[in-house]
Amino acid sequence: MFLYILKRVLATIPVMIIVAIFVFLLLRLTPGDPAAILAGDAATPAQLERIRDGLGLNDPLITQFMTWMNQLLHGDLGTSLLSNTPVAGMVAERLGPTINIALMTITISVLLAVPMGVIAAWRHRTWIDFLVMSFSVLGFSVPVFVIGYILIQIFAIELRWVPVQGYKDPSDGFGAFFSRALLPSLTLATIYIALIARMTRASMLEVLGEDYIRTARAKGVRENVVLFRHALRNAAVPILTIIGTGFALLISGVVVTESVFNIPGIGRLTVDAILARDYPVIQAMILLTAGIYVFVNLLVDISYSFFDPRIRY
Amino acid sequence: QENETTVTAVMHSGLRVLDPVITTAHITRDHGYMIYDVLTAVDDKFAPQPQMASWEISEDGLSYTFTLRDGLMFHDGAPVTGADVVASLKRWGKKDSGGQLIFDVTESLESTDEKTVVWRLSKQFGPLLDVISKQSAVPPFIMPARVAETSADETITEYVGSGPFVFNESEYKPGVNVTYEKFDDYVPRSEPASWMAGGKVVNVDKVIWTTMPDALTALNALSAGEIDYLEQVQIDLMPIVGGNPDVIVEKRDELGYVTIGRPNHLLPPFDNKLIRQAAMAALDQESMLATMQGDPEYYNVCGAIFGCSTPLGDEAGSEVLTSGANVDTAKALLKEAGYDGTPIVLMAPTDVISLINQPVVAAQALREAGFEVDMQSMDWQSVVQRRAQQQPVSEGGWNLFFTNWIVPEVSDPLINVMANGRGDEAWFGWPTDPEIEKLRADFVAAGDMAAQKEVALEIQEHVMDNVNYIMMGEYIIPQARRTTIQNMLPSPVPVFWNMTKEDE
Amino acid sequence: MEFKSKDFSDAKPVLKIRNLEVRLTGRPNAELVLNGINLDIRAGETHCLVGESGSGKSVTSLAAMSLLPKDALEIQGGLIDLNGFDITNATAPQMRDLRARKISMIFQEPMTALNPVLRVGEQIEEVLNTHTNMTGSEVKKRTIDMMEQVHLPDVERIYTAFPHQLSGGQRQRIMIAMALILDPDLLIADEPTTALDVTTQLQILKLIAEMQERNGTAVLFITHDMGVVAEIADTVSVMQKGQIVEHAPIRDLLTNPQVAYTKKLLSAVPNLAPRAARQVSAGPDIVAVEGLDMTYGGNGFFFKSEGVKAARNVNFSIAPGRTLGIVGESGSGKSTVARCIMRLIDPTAGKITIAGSEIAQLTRRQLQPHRKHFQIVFQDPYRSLNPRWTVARSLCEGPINFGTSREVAMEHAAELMELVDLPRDALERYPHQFSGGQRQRIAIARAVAMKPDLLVADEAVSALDVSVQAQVLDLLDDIQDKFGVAMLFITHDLRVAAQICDEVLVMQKGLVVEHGPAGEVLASPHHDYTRNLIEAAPGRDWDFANFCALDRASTFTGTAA
Amino acid sequence: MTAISNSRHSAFQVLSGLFSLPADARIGIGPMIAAVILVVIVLASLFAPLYVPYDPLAMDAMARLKPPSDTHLLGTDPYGRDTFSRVMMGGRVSLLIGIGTALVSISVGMMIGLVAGFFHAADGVIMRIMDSLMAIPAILLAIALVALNGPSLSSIIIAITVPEVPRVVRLVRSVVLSAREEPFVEAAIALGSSMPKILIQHLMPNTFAPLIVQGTYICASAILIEAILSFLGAGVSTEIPTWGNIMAEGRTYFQIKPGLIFWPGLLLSLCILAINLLGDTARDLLDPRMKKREG
Ligand SMILES: Nc1ncnc2c1ncn2[C@@H]1O[C@H](COP(=O)(O)OP(=O)(O)OP(=O)(O)O)[C@@H](O)[C@H]1O
Ligand SMILES: Nc1ncnc2c1ncn2[C@@H]1O[C@H](COP(=O)(O)OP(=O)(O)OP(=O)(O)O)[C@@H](O)[C@H]1O
Ligand SMILES: [Mg+2]
Ligand SMILES: [Mg+2]
Repeated sequence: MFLYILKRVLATIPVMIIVAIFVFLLLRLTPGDPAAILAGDAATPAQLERIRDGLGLNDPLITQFMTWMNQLLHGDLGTSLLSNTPVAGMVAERLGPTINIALMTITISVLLAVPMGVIAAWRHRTWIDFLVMSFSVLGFSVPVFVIGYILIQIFAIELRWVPVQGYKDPSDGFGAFFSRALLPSLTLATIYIALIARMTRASMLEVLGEDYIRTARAKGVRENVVLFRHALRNAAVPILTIIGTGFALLISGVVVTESVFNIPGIGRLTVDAILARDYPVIQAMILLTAGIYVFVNLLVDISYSFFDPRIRY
Repeated sequence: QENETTVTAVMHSGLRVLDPVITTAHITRDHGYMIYDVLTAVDDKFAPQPQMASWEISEDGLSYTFTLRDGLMFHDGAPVTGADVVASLKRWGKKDSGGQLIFDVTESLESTDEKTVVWRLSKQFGPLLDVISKQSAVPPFIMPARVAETSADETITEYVGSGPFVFNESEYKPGVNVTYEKFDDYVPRSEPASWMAGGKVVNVDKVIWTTMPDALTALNALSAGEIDYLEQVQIDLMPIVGGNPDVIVEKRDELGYVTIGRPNHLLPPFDNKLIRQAAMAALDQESMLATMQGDPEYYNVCGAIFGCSTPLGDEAGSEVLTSGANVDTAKALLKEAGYDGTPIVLMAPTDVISLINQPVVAAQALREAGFEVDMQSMDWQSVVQRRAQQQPVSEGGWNLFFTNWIVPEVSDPLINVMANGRGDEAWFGWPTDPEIEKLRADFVAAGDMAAQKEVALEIQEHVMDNVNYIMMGEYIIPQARRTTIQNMLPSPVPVFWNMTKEDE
Repeated sequence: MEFKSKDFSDAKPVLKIRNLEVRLTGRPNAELVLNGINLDIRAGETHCLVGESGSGKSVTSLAAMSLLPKDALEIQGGLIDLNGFDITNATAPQMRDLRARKISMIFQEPMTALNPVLRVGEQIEEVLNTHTNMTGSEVKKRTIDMMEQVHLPDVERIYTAFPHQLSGGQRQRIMIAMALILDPDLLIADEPTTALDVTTQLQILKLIAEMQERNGTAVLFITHDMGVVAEIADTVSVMQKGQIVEHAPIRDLLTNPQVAYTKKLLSAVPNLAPRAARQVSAGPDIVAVEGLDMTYGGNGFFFKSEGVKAARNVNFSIAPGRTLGIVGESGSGKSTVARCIMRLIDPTAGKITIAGSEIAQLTRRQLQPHRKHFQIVFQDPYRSLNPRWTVARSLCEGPINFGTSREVAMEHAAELMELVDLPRDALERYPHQFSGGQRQRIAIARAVAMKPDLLVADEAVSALDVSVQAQVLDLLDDIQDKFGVAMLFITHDLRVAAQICDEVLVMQKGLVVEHGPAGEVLASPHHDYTRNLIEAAPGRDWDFANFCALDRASTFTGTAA
Repeated sequence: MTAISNSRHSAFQVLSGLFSLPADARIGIGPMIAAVILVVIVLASLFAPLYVPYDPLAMDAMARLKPPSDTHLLGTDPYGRDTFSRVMMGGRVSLLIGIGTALVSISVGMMIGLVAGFFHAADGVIMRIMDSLMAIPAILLAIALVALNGPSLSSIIIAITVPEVPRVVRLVRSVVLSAREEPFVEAAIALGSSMPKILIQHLMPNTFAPLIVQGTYICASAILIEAILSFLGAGVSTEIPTWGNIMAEGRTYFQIKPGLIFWPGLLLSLCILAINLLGDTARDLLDPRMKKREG
């Protein structure tokens, strides 16, 4: 087990290195000039050139890359070209909201989607199944921002149950956090619910056809025990997998949701940084999100063995 | 701290750069006015007034003596001295185009004692006070000398000013949140506030600027009372708060913005004056402004390159712009010029709301006049980088782009960067225009307002003929506030002194 | 052979099925799946249900448990009565209450019938928790007790084990413990030993008999293995196409079957008496294997692992026209040897000479021209043909690879169809349009199309039911006669081996423990392992095809008679 | 067709048919409806230039944001362009993006996946690269790629394709990995078939079924991602109307003129709904397990 985890952790290193190289090259090929945004509208070419020099943007690519890598190895994410503040600090500040919203989203999604999928599979080809699958397809077919607007319109503007926008940390009181995080989480959750419910249903359908389910029924076990004790645990691995890989989707959704709900998270930070060509921030952010993705999927992998004892490492 | 009043304001953009000298970004300038003070400042008549210092000019007009007023103090408790002023002005002079002109003729700039600064010129510079009092884009903010000694090409890392608000560094989230606290030891002038001049009396304890990337969300938040103030409201969205008695939508000042198109004078076809004239004829201010703003209440068809309500503004020669699209004139000019159908590469930003419409409208209008238009969408950063490229179109060059300025940024030929005609040294578009350079020199030399006005009129006529750039009209972006916010100062720069906040 | 001969006329009837009809859900006009089944089982009786695959045995048992898949099958009419309780009209909660308490069931596949993610102890306890009010410690005590009763070793450890950590036989014991822990009146066992090797099968059969003895349980035992029937049945029902065609006490059925179908079924059961070995032909050996070793795994990159030594120092050769059988329990390395010879895997060491060429060390590319000399037929007729290819395309693939033109290959394919006794128009059809037996014949035709010198058959008939199995064995025999190919025949069924092999090689844990002419090995085994194998074969003294006991002279009981 | 003619279907059965096949493996009425909707939308988009009343780019600054009327069926947008014309014309581009992305990512992904699945040597490197691509959030990668190439149609398609490819590769690879253990593949080896032949003739067809399903998902999500890219200011230029940029452009007017979002949104949702349904149906039809149950 320990060796397996070690091996998996080691295996993420080449992945992260490839991500790093990829991101670095991609950025340097992208048109746009951080010096220009720094200097503003009225700058002359000579001024731009001086600023570029100062930022090290005129060094050869390989030098820039090595400098960056060297910094990284020393745990230094660099400083933002724009605000001149350390990237690590910016990221740390912005990570909290995103993670909290993501956790809430995942919680909501799993709590809703898994039972939905289980019931749909159990009542395969009935109206419940139809309802669940309709919702799940719908969740896929409406752009995130539209869902966000609709939720704001209904819950914040018409019903006035929750604020329109903003973010409060759970440390400021759970109520304050919850009321503001609810809509963004629900917005994000629609896709996630769709994804998980669908996978749960498919996976459960498969498991429900297995012999051991018949065995359980032959023992006279109650139906809910059959579903949740016998079937669901066996269906867990693909569901976990989709939760893990769906995380990428979540990150994409976060970018939009953070805009709509004005949440100071890393999604918006990254988009802003891309649009402003703030290289150190973009690099750090993409490395970080990639790292989170890899980490989440590592967790998922490891958790397989918790659900399925046949999987031993 | 009971009854602490906090104003939450949504500004037009996120604050990311904290050095007001290195960038011309408006949000950074606004930040500058919060925490720094200036030597002299313009009032709502465009007249320079004493702020930190009063001045005396020598008879020959070659020596300016500034005397700092009493009670000036930086946020760290140190008094403001002449040395701080000198260092700050010098750093600013390296960056600001107007400042550069002054330093070109500067013999010395020295602090003679704690409170006195003497500026000696080798040659008269009439508009010196106007330049150092200007409110945009880069005013000479006064910083402690140790900060101002930072190279002008590097950003500062310490944010200590002597202005009415203190920057709260620990609560600063770049691009998201900035918090300012009232500077209790600030001593305002006794005169009433007027634009950037007069007494900056702070009546609130705390001001928080936040950014909202989504315009709709911002309005809804204002409507729900989650924020107090919204710097910019899209005209089309006004109906959303229209019925809300707690919200007021209003013009902050009457000057507003101009939107302009800039052709590239280096590349065909716009290296040909006739074709530039054709483009100007093809474009129609009214339809562009109407598309941008929707409501005529908030735009102003105006052909004056220095703005219609400024002292130097004059609309001479601009009928071709203000009279709608002159398709026939444009076609005739194109024919005369022998336009060969070279496509116009028009850069169209996709991510800056105030710049999205212009290229789309322009492309359509130019096509109708017989231009071939290759509208290329890109994010603003790509525009920013690409507009600096002088190469041919095939190697990454361009022909036309649009941008906006606030009126005070174009209000005279020294401030207005598009009036620069020094070829490669000029602003993007690089016109080589000795005539306009001569006129600008005349302007500097002009002794009084009347003489300046005369020169300005000549420049206006020249620009309309030579089409250095295309003035597309004036517009105003209204602001919105909760009714609890009172006594906001009318000013092109949003300021938070004078303002009061009542309990809901 | 001793048959059971207890008289059940006074015993209390436990299960009564009357005129049971089951149809496909929602399709009233389709042919009935069960068409008027009548069945009686009395306390203490073992009733065997036999019949070809698809005849409705499992459906009958599921109907009795009320576990028919609702969306596929439904009861159309008839009555199922358990101890006077009408199951056909029971509600779901009533039925749940009955299961495990009054009626319980063991399924065929011990691999899949247990929930892989729950500890086996929990799975047994679940029965008690569902149906009784025992406290936790009582439950555990009862469970351990039951596990001991089914002779599980090391009960404390197994109690906390997961199914995949147990052997097939152990898992089946868990199933039995689960089924019998509440002393049901009726135990239904649907092919409970088919997936087990003979030795384990024997233990399980004994166990069921023992438990039945102890509690007087009625048993409905479903199987298609007539040997097992002969060992355990009191009474037998023969099913065909959803009907019971014959019903009789065991002795009567085996000695004097009434219905043609029963006779046919019995005649298809091969004898344990080995056939006479064929003439050794003059030619050189087609295949010679020397010192073959195969170790799986064992070359981890970071961490060296032990590896599984699946074949160790295997030596044999086969002459043209002769058949060598490899027998041995599951996991003994039979398939490994076959796959090495086919070079589907690369042997760790050893020499393999086929038709004069040494192929053990050739690269893929070098091997290609030699491929036509040796072909293989796999166990699973459902997966060994590409489901997307027509039969013709599959048959032509090999010859075309070796330069035959498409036309010639097609012509040849048509001839082959005749050889394997399929209609010519079958060429244009797809595999799923054939039955298992037919598919296996197509697979054989495909191998034969290459005119190989060596034909490897890895459990080629194990998946087929006895009557079909007999046909395929005949076909292989024919082909060998016609083409004189050498055959390597792998099976775990000694009856089959006895019928088809000239020589037999017995493997245990990768080692060859015995090797010799079939008659000798099967009649007078030298090795204990071989002897155990033979003794475990159920119904080994009965000559089913001739409805009588095997002639003692030709029997080969290891323990001298 | 049989399903439609069968009048004994209750409404309930019709609905439940929307998701899976009835026991006798007929295509239910749901997928039929989906197919009809999709065909109608595709045809309507394809032939839009023939019937839309206005040039989708023709602006009228004086007729901005007009409500639906006789002259403008669905009203006008902030530039005074006809919404109906734009929405119908937008369908062409959106569908092109969806289908283009699906085709490109599937063909590229299939090639890489086949190679990775069959050749051990290449597998490690390819999969590490694919893992990396998967780890970079798709939207961010797309924004960066669009910034790199400018938001032309082809670069949008590439930007959406790049993150999809690894998913296809994984799928194809796993199919190949499991299929190569199938006895019929071993039989082909025994019959002397060459590796490329086995790869193309035996293994590739096995990937078709899951790929068709995957393709429908990619198609649907590409249309959505395009919308999100437009929302973030990295979408196709407004000169080329797409459902995505029409919605993104109309988003600020959500509370004032919801039609700007509603109509393209409706068509988009219907399309995605239909595509997904057809994908699910395809999966049910093509899944051998399902077949076994039917059998
Ligand atoms: N779930 C089902 N759906 C449709 N038909 C079924 C189903 N289960 C069984 N059948 C049909 O019922 C018939 C009897 O099947 P059953 O499983 O009882 O056969 P069996 O005698 O147990 O065969 P085997 O020896 O192969 O287990 C077969 O024709 C089969 O096709
Ligand atoms: N690919 C493999 N990797 C590792 N071990 C294997 C592999 N294939 C088989 N083995 C192991 O090798 C041993 C011999 O397996 P093999 O399949 O040859 O047995 P068999 O005699 O054919 O059994 P059966 O009768 O069940 O088919 C077993 O212990 C098995 O677990
Ligand atoms: Mg059966
Ligand atoms: Mg085997």
